[in-house]
Amino acid sequence: MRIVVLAFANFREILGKKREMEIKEGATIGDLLGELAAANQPFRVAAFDDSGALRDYVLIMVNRKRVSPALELSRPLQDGDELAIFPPLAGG
Amino acid sequence: MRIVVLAFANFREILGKKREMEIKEGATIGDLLGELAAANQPFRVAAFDDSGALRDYVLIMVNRKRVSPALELSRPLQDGDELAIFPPLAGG
Amino acid sequence: MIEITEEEIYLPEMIERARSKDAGAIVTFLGTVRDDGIEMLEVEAFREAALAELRAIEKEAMSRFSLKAVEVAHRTGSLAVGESIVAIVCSAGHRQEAFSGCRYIIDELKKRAPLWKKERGVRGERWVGHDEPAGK
Amino acid sequence: MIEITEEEIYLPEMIERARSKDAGAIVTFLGTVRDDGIEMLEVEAFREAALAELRAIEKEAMSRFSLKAVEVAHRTGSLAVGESIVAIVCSAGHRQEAFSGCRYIIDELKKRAPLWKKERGVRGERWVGHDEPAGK
Repeated sequence: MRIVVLAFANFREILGKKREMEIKEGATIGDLLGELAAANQPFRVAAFDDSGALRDYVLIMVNRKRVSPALELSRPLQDGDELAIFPPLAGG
Repeated sequence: MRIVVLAFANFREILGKKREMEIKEGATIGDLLGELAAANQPFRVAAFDDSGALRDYVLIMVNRKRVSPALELSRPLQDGDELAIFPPLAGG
Repeated sequence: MIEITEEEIYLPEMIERARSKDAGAIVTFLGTVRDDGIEMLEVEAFREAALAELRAIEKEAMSRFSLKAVEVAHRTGSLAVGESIVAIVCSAGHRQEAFSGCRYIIDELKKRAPLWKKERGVRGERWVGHDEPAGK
Repeated sequence: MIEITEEEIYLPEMIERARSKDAGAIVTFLGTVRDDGIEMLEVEAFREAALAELRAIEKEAMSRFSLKAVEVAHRTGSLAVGESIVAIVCSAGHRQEAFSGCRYIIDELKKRAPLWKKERGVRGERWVGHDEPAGK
Protein backbone atom coordinates (compact mmCIF):
# COMPACT_ATOMS: atom_id res chain seq x y z
CA MET A 1 0.00 0.00 0.00
CA ARG A 2 1.01 3.59 -0.53
CA ILE A 3 1.63 6.13 2.24
CA VAL A 4 2.37 9.82 1.72
CA VAL A 5 5.09 10.95 4.14
CA LEU A 6 5.43 14.66 4.94
CA ALA A 7 8.26 16.09 7.03
CA PHE A 8 8.69 19.54 8.53
CA ALA A 9 11.40 21.70 10.08
CA ASN A 10 14.56 19.72 10.91
CA PHE A 11 12.91 16.50 9.68
CA ARG A 12 12.18 18.15 6.33
CA GLU A 13 15.87 19.02 6.09
CA ILE A 14 16.73 15.33 6.57
CA LEU A 15 13.91 13.58 4.71
CA GLY A 16 12.69 16.12 2.18
CA LYS A 17 9.25 17.68 2.34
CA LYS A 18 7.16 14.94 0.78
CA ARG A 19 7.61 11.40 -0.45
CA GLU A 20 5.39 8.45 -1.30
CA MET A 21 6.33 5.10 0.20
CA GLU A 22 5.20 1.61 -0.72
CA ILE A 23 4.92 -0.54 2.37
CA LYS A 24 3.49 -4.00 2.94
CA GLU A 25 -0.17 -4.48 3.76
CA GLY A 26 -0.86 -4.19 7.52
CA ALA A 27 2.33 -2.24 8.28
CA THR A 28 2.12 -0.06 11.39
CA ILE A 29 3.23 3.52 12.11
CA GLY A 30 6.26 2.02 13.88
CA ASP A 31 7.07 -0.16 10.84
CA LEU A 32 7.06 2.89 8.57
CA LEU A 33 9.32 4.90 10.88
CA GLY A 34 11.62 1.88 11.10
CA GLU A 35 11.88 1.68 7.32
CA LEU A 36 12.69 5.37 7.10
CA ALA A 37 15.38 4.96 9.79
CA ALA A 38 16.91 1.94 8.09
CA ALA A 39 17.20 3.84 4.81
CA ASN A 40 18.39 7.13 6.26
CA GLN A 41 21.11 7.26 8.93
CA PRO A 42 20.65 10.98 9.83
CA PHE A 43 16.92 10.37 10.36
CA ARG A 44 17.66 7.33 12.55
CA VAL A 45 20.00 9.38 14.75
CA ALA A 46 17.64 12.35 14.91
CA ALA A 47 14.49 10.36 15.62
CA PHE A 48 15.63 7.40 17.73
CA ASP A 49 17.76 7.18 20.86
CA ASP A 50 20.55 4.61 21.42
CA SER A 51 18.10 2.04 22.78
CA GLY A 52 16.00 2.33 19.60
CA ALA A 53 13.13 4.23 21.25
CA LEU A 54 11.53 7.15 19.44
CA ARG A 55 12.76 10.45 20.93
CA ASP A 56 10.19 12.57 22.77
CA TYR A 57 10.45 15.49 20.39
CA VAL A 58 9.34 13.45 17.38
CA LEU A 59 5.70 14.30 16.75
CA ILE A 60 3.47 12.39 14.35
CA MET A 61 0.19 13.15 12.60
CA VAL A 62 -1.77 10.63 10.55
CA ASN A 63 -4.32 12.23 8.25
CA ARG A 64 -3.77 15.56 10.12
CA LYS A 65 -4.64 14.12 13.52
CA ARG A 66 -1.93 13.84 16.18
CA VAL A 67 -1.10 10.32 17.23
CA SER A 68 0.59 9.40 20.49
CA PRO A 69 3.89 7.72 19.64
CA ALA A 70 3.84 6.07 23.09
CA LEU A 71 0.52 4.35 22.44
CA GLU A 72 -0.02 4.18 18.72
CA LEU A 73 3.21 3.03 17.08
CA SER A 74 1.59 -0.37 16.67
CA ARG A 75 -1.44 1.09 14.87
CA PRO A 76 -1.76 -0.27 11.32
CA LEU A 77 -1.74 2.26 8.47
CA GLN A 78 -4.26 2.23 5.63
CA ASP A 79 -3.59 2.61 1.93
CA GLY A 80 -3.55 6.35 1.09
CA ASP A 81 -2.80 7.55 4.63
CA GLU A 82 -0.78 10.73 5.04
CA LEU A 83 1.81 10.57 7.80
CA ALA A 84 3.55 13.75 8.94
CA ILE A 85 6.73 13.90 11.04
CA PHE A 86 7.82 17.07 12.84
CA PRO A 87 9.48 18.46 15.98
CA PRO A 88 7.70 20.43 18.75
CA LEU A 89 5.63 23.36 17.50
CA ALA A 90 6.99 26.89 17.59
CA GLY A 91 4.70 29.25 15.73
CA GLY A 92 3.71 32.79 16.58
CA MET B 1 -8.36 86.94 45.71
CA ARG B 2 -8.98 85.42 42.30
CA ILE B 3 -9.79 81.78 41.63
CA VAL B 4 -10.15 80.18 38.20
CA VAL B 5 -13.11 77.77 38.18
CA LEU B 6 -13.29 75.07 35.51
CA ALA B 7 -16.27 72.77 35.06
CA PHE B 8 -16.66 69.65 32.96
CA ALA B 9 -19.40 67.38 31.64
CA ASN B 10 -22.79 68.06 33.26
CA PHE B 11 -21.23 70.72 35.49
CA ARG B 12 -19.90 72.53 32.41
CA GLU B 13 -23.43 72.52 31.02
CA ILE B 14 -24.63 74.23 34.20
CA LEU B 15 -21.71 76.53 35.04
CA GLY B 16 -19.94 77.12 31.75
CA LYS B 17 -16.46 75.83 31.04
CA LYS B 18 -14.37 78.50 32.76
CA ARG B 19 -14.92 81.53 34.95
CA GLU B 20 -12.80 83.70 37.23
CA MET B 21 -14.22 84.40 40.67
CA GLU B 22 -13.23 87.01 43.23
CA ILE B 23 -13.56 85.64 46.75
CA LYS B 24 -12.49 86.98 50.10
CA GLU B 25 -9.02 86.25 51.45
CA GLY B 26 -8.89 82.97 53.39
CA ALA B 27 -11.99 81.49 51.74
CA THR B 28 -12.07 77.69 51.66
CA ILE B 29 -13.01 75.20 48.96
CA GLY B 30 -16.36 74.81 50.71
CA ASP B 31 -16.89 78.60 50.74
CA LEU B 32 -16.32 78.79 47.00
CA LEU B 33 -18.73 75.92 46.27
CA GLY B 34 -21.26 77.61 48.54
CA GLU B 35 -20.98 80.87 46.61
CA LEU B 36 -21.47 79.05 43.33
CA ALA B 37 -24.54 77.28 44.73
CA ALA B 38 -26.02 80.49 46.09
CA ALA B 39 -25.73 82.15 42.70
CA ASN B 40 -26.85 79.19 40.60
CA GLN B 41 -29.89 77.13 41.53
CA PRO B 42 -29.30 74.29 39.02
CA PHE B 43 -25.77 73.91 40.36
CA ARG B 44 -27.02 73.82 43.95
CA VAL B 45 -29.50 71.06 43.11
CA ALA B 46 -26.96 69.11 41.07
CA ALA B 47 -24.11 69.37 43.59
CA PHE B 48 -25.76 69.34 47.02
CA ASP B 49 -28.34 67.05 48.57
CA ASP B 50 -31.34 68.22 50.59
CA SER B 51 -29.32 68.35 53.80
CA GLY B 52 -26.79 70.68 52.14
CA ALA B 53 -24.04 68.02 51.92
CA LEU B 54 -21.98 67.76 48.73
CA ARG B 55 -23.16 64.80 46.63
CA ASP B 56 -20.74 61.88 46.25
CA TYR B 57 -20.45 62.24 42.51
CA VAL B 58 -19.05 65.79 42.71
CA LEU B 59 -15.31 65.53 42.18
CA ILE B 60 -12.89 68.40 42.79
CA MET B 61 -9.34 69.16 41.68
CA VAL B 62 -7.32 72.10 42.92
CA ASN B 63 -4.36 72.92 40.71
CA ARG B 64 -4.91 69.59 38.91
CA LYS B 65 -4.65 67.49 42.08
CA ARG B 66 -7.72 65.64 43.35
CA VAL B 67 -8.96 66.81 46.73
CA SER B 68 -11.16 64.79 49.03
CA PRO B 69 -14.43 66.68 49.48
CA ALA B 70 -15.02 64.72 52.71
CA LEU B 71 -11.77 65.95 54.27
CA GLU B 72 -10.70 69.08 52.45
CA LEU B 73 -13.74 71.36 52.03
CA SER B 74 -12.32 73.47 54.87
CA ARG B 75 -8.97 73.90 53.13
CA PRO B 76 -8.24 77.57 52.33
CA LEU B 77 -7.67 78.50 48.70
CA GLN B 78 -4.77 80.66 47.54
CA ASP B 79 -4.87 83.58 45.12
CA GLY B 80 -4.51 82.20 41.58
CA ASP B 81 -5.66 78.66 42.41
CA GLU B 82 -7.46 76.71 39.71
CA LEU B 83 -10.44 74.70 40.97
CA ALA B 84 -12.08 72.12 38.69
CA ILE B 85 -15.52 70.56 39.27
CA PHE B 86 -16.62 67.40 37.48
CA PRO B 87 -18.60 64.15 37.79
CA PRO B 88 -17.12 60.62 37.93
CA LEU B 89 -14.67 59.87 35.14
CA ALA B 90 -15.73 57.92 32.06
CA GLY B 91 -13.00 57.95 29.45
CA GLY B 92 -11.87 55.20 27.09
CA MET C 1 3.53 59.53 22.17
CA ILE C 2 0.57 60.52 24.32
CA GLU C 3 -2.13 62.64 22.76
CA ILE C 4 -5.64 63.91 23.26
CA THR C 5 -6.96 64.92 19.90
CA GLU C 6 -10.01 66.17 18.03
CA GLU C 7 -8.71 64.43 14.92
CA GLU C 8 -9.49 60.88 13.90
CA ILE C 9 -7.10 58.39 15.51
CA TYR C 10 -4.77 56.78 12.99
CA LEU C 11 -3.72 53.50 14.59
CA PRO C 12 -1.32 52.15 11.92
CA GLU C 13 1.13 54.99 12.53
CA MET C 14 1.03 54.37 16.26
CA ILE C 15 1.82 50.68 15.73
CA GLU C 16 4.72 51.52 13.41
CA ARG C 17 6.17 53.89 16.05
CA ALA C 18 5.96 51.10 18.66
CA ARG C 19 7.67 48.51 16.45
CA SER C 20 11.36 47.99 17.32
CA LYS C 21 14.18 45.50 17.00
CA ASP C 22 14.08 44.58 20.67
CA ALA C 23 10.29 44.08 20.76
CA GLY C 24 8.78 40.67 20.03
CA ALA C 25 5.19 41.57 20.86
CA ILE C 26 2.94 44.55 20.20
CA VAL C 27 -0.50 44.60 21.82
CA THR C 28 -3.09 47.17 20.80
CA PHE C 29 -6.36 48.16 22.43
CA LEU C 30 -8.88 50.10 20.41
CA GLY C 31 -12.05 51.36 22.09
CA THR C 32 -14.84 52.09 19.62
CA VAL C 33 -18.32 53.57 19.83
CA ARG C 34 -20.71 50.66 20.31
CA ASP C 35 -24.25 50.95 19.05
CA ASP C 36 -26.41 50.70 22.15
CA GLY C 37 -29.13 52.85 20.62
CA ILE C 38 -26.57 55.65 20.30
CA GLU C 39 -26.42 58.11 17.43
CA MET C 40 -23.43 60.16 18.56
CA LEU C 41 -20.97 60.11 21.41
CA GLU C 42 -19.56 63.39 22.73
CA VAL C 43 -16.17 63.05 24.42
CA GLU C 44 -14.90 65.81 26.69
CA ALA C 45 -11.49 66.12 28.38
CA PHE C 46 -9.87 68.21 31.08
CA ARG C 47 -7.03 68.25 28.62
CA GLU C 48 -3.99 69.36 30.66
CA ALA C 49 -4.91 67.20 33.66
CA ALA C 50 -5.70 64.20 31.44
CA LEU C 51 -2.36 64.48 29.62
CA ALA C 52 -0.50 64.62 32.95
CA GLU C 53 -2.41 61.58 34.23
CA LEU C 54 -1.79 59.63 31.01
CA ARG C 55 1.93 60.42 31.22
CA ALA C 56 1.98 59.15 34.81
CA ILE C 57 0.15 55.95 33.79
CA GLU C 58 2.54 55.46 30.86
CA LYS C 59 5.55 55.77 33.18
CA GLU C 60 4.10 53.24 35.64
CA ALA C 61 3.32 50.77 32.85
CA MET C 62 6.76 51.15 31.23
CA SER C 63 8.56 50.26 34.45
CA ARG C 64 6.13 47.62 35.80
CA PHE C 65 5.92 45.64 32.58
CA SER C 66 9.31 46.44 31.01
CA LEU C 67 7.64 47.93 27.97
CA LYS C 68 9.75 49.11 25.04
CA ALA C 69 7.24 51.69 23.80
CA VAL C 70 3.82 53.07 24.68
CA GLU C 71 1.45 55.03 22.44
CA VAL C 72 -1.84 56.48 23.66
CA ALA C 73 -4.34 58.58 21.71
CA HIS C 74 -7.71 59.66 23.12
CA ARG C 75 -10.25 61.34 20.91
CA THR C 76 -12.47 64.24 21.96
CA GLY C 77 -15.47 65.79 20.25
CA SER C 78 -18.38 64.18 18.38
CA LEU C 79 -17.96 60.55 17.38
CA ALA C 80 -20.21 58.32 15.29
CA VAL C 81 -20.93 54.63 15.92
CA GLY C 82 -17.88 52.50 15.02
CA GLU C 83 -15.35 55.33 15.37
CA SER C 84 -12.30 54.97 17.63
CA ILE C 85 -12.48 56.67 21.05
CA VAL C 86 -9.11 55.55 22.36
CA ALA C 87 -6.11 53.62 21.06
CA ILE C 88 -3.30 52.17 23.19
CA VAL C 89 -0.25 50.39 21.79
CA CYS C 90 2.36 48.63 23.95
CA SER C 91 5.45 46.86 22.71
CA ALA C 92 7.58 44.55 24.84
CA GLY C 93 10.09 41.74 24.54
CA HIS C 94 7.43 39.12 25.22
CA ARG C 95 3.68 38.89 24.90
CA GLN C 96 2.82 38.57 28.61
CA GLU C 97 4.32 42.00 29.27
CA ALA C 98 2.71 43.62 26.24
CA PHE C 99 -0.75 42.25 27.14
CA SER C 100 -0.42 43.20 30.83
CA GLY C 101 0.88 46.67 30.02
CA CYS C 102 -1.91 47.42 27.56
CA ARG C 103 -4.54 46.13 29.95
CA TYR C 104 -3.06 48.19 32.79
CA ILE C 105 -3.09 51.39 30.77
CA ILE C 106 -6.72 51.14 29.64
CA ASP C 107 -7.90 50.12 33.13
CA GLU C 108 -6.05 53.03 34.78
CA LEU C 109 -7.08 55.49 32.08
CA LYS C 110 -10.72 54.68 32.75
CA LYS C 111 -10.24 55.09 36.51
CA ARG C 112 -7.93 58.10 36.60
CA ALA C 113 -7.97 60.28 33.47
CA PRO C 114 -10.40 63.22 33.59
CA LEU C 115 -12.45 62.37 30.51
CA TRP C 116 -16.21 62.10 30.06
CA LYS C 117 -18.62 60.73 27.51
CA LYS C 118 -22.13 61.81 26.70
CA GLU C 119 -24.36 59.51 24.68
CA ARG C 120 -26.87 61.08 22.31
CA GLY C 121 -29.37 58.59 21.06
CA VAL C 122 -32.88 57.35 20.68
CA ARG C 123 -33.48 57.53 24.44
CA GLY C 124 -32.21 61.12 24.68
CA GLU C 125 -28.91 62.24 26.16
CA ARG C 126 -26.95 61.00 29.15
CA TRP C 127 -23.52 61.40 30.65
CA VAL C 128 -21.92 57.96 30.96
CA GLY C 129 -20.89 56.52 34.29
CA HIS C 130 -23.03 58.28 36.86
CA ASP C 131 -26.70 58.82 37.59
CA GLU C 132 -28.11 62.07 36.38
CA PRO C 133 -28.15 64.71 39.09
CA ALA C 134 -31.61 65.46 40.36
CA GLY C 135 -31.51 68.96 38.91
CA LYS C 136 -31.15 67.87 35.30
CA MET D 1 -10.47 35.67 8.07
CA ILE D 2 -7.79 33.10 8.86
CA GLU D 3 -4.74 32.98 6.65
CA ILE D 4 -1.24 31.59 6.39
CA THR D 5 0.62 33.69 3.91
CA GLU D 6 4.01 34.30 2.31
CA GLU D 7 3.03 37.96 1.86
CA GLU D 8 3.70 40.72 4.38
CA ILE D 9 0.90 40.96 6.96
CA TYR D 10 -1.17 44.12 6.56
CA LEU D 11 -2.69 44.71 9.99
CA PRO D 12 -4.76 47.86 9.30
CA GLU D 13 -7.06 45.96 6.92
CA MET D 14 -7.54 43.21 9.49
CA ILE D 15 -8.54 45.77 12.12
CA GLU D 16 -11.00 47.43 9.74
CA ARG D 17 -12.61 44.05 9.02
CA ALA D 18 -13.01 43.45 12.77
CA ARG D 19 -14.59 46.85 13.45
CA SER D 20 -18.37 46.71 13.82
CA LYS D 21 -21.30 48.58 15.31
CA ASP D 22 -21.80 46.06 18.09
CA ALA D 23 -18.11 45.96 19.10
CA GLY D 24 -16.80 48.36 21.72
CA ALA D 25 -13.30 46.88 21.97
CA ILE D 26 -10.77 45.59 19.46
CA VAL D 27 -7.60 43.95 20.80
CA THR D 28 -4.70 43.15 18.52
CA PHE D 29 -1.64 41.00 19.05
CA LEU D 30 1.29 41.40 16.70
CA GLY D 31 4.27 39.06 17.05
CA THR D 32 7.43 40.50 15.51
CA VAL D 33 10.97 39.21 14.89
CA ARG D 34 13.04 40.26 17.91
CA ASP D 35 16.73 40.87 17.48
CA ASP D 36 18.41 38.29 19.72
CA GLY D 37 21.47 38.15 17.47
CA ILE D 38 19.21 37.04 14.64
CA GLU D 39 19.65 38.03 11.01
CA MET D 40 16.69 36.20 9.53
CA LEU D 41 13.85 34.05 10.76
CA GLU D 42 12.52 31.25 8.58
CA VAL D 43 8.91 30.31 9.26
CA GLU D 44 7.54 27.00 8.05
CA ALA D 45 3.96 25.68 8.19
CA PHE D 46 2.15 22.41 7.71
CA ARG D 47 -0.30 24.65 5.93
CA GLU D 48 -3.50 22.58 5.67
CA ALA D 49 -3.20 21.23 9.23
CA ALA D 50 -2.35 24.68 10.63
CA LEU D 51 -5.34 26.28 8.91
CA ALA D 52 -7.64 23.59 10.32
CA GLU D 53 -6.20 24.08 13.82
CA LEU D 54 -6.51 27.87 13.59
CA ARG D 55 -10.13 27.55 12.49
CA ALA D 56 -10.80 25.31 15.50
CA ILE D 57 -9.11 27.78 17.85
CA GLU D 58 -11.08 30.68 16.31
CA LYS D 59 -14.34 28.80 16.87
CA GLU D 60 -13.47 28.07 20.51
CA ALA D 61 -12.50 31.71 21.15
CA MET D 62 -15.62 33.10 19.46
CA SER D 63 -17.92 31.09 21.70
CA ARG D 64 -15.93 31.24 24.96
CA PHE D 65 -15.43 35.00 24.87
CA SER D 66 -18.49 36.11 22.86
CA LEU D 67 -16.27 37.64 20.22
CA LYS D 68 -17.82 39.57 17.33
CA ALA D 69 -14.97 38.97 14.89
CA VAL D 70 -11.61 37.21 14.73
CA GLU D 71 -8.80 37.79 12.24
CA VAL D 72 -5.62 35.71 12.19
CA ALA D 73 -2.71 35.95 9.76
CA HIS D 74 0.49 33.91 10.13
CA ARG D 75 3.44 34.63 7.91
CA THR D 76 5.70 31.96 6.40
CA GLY D 77 9.05 32.29 4.62
CA SER D 78 12.06 34.50 5.36
CA LEU D 79 11.50 37.39 7.76
CA ALA D 80 13.86 40.19 8.79
CA VAL D 81 14.18 41.66 12.28
CA GLY D 82 11.15 43.83 13.11
CA GLU D 83 8.82 42.15 10.61
CA SER D 84 5.46 40.71 11.68
CA ILE D 85 5.26 36.94 12.18
CA VAL D 86 1.67 36.74 13.32
CA ALA D 87 -1.26 39.11 13.76
CA ILE D 88 -4.45 38.38 15.70
CA VAL D 89 -7.39 40.77 15.97
CA CYS D 90 -10.41 40.17 18.22
CA SER D 91 -13.42 42.43 18.56
CA ALA D 92 -16.01 42.13 21.32
CA GLY D 93 -18.66 44.13 23.11
CA HIS D 94 -16.33 44.83 26.03
CA ARG D 95 -12.61 44.93 26.60
CA GLN D 96 -12.32 41.98 29.00
CA GLU D 97 -13.64 39.63 26.31
CA ALA D 98 -11.48 41.10 23.56
CA PHE D 99 -8.30 40.86 25.68
CA SER D 100 -9.09 37.31 26.86
CA GLY D 101 -9.99 36.16 23.36
CA CYS D 102 -6.82 37.55 21.81
CA ARG D 103 -4.67 36.07 24.57
CA TYR D 104 -6.39 32.70 24.18
CA ILE D 105 -5.82 32.58 20.44
CA ILE D 106 -2.09 33.37 20.55
CA ASP D 107 -1.51 30.97 23.47
CA GLU D 108 -3.36 28.13 21.72
CA LEU D 109 -1.75 28.92 18.35
CA LYS D 110 1.67 28.52 19.93
CA LYS D 111 0.69 25.23 21.55
CA ARG D 112 -1.37 23.65 18.79
CA ALA D 113 -0.71 25.02 15.29
CA PRO D 114 1.89 23.09 13.27
CA LEU D 115 4.30 25.95 12.59
CA TRP D 116 8.05 26.19 13.11
CA LYS D 117 10.70 28.86 13.22
CA LYS D 118 14.38 28.64 12.39
CA GLU D 119 16.68 31.44 13.51
CA ARG D 120 19.61 32.32 11.29
CA GLY D 121 22.09 34.55 13.03
CA VAL D 122 25.53 35.29 14.34
CA ARG D 123 25.58 32.04 16.32
CA GLY D 124 24.56 29.94 13.30
CA GLU D 125 21.18 28.33 12.73
CA ARG D 126 18.72 26.71 15.08
CA TRP D 127 15.14 25.51 15.09
CA VAL D 128 13.26 27.29 17.87
CA GLY D 129 11.65 25.44 20.73
CA HIS D 130 13.54 22.16 21.00
CA ASP D 131 17.09 20.99 21.45
CA GLU D 132 18.89 20.06 18.29
CA PRO D 133 18.77 16.35 17.60
CA ALA D 134 22.08 14.63 18.21
CA GLY D 135 22.50 13.91 14.50
CA LYS D 136 22.54 17.57 13.41
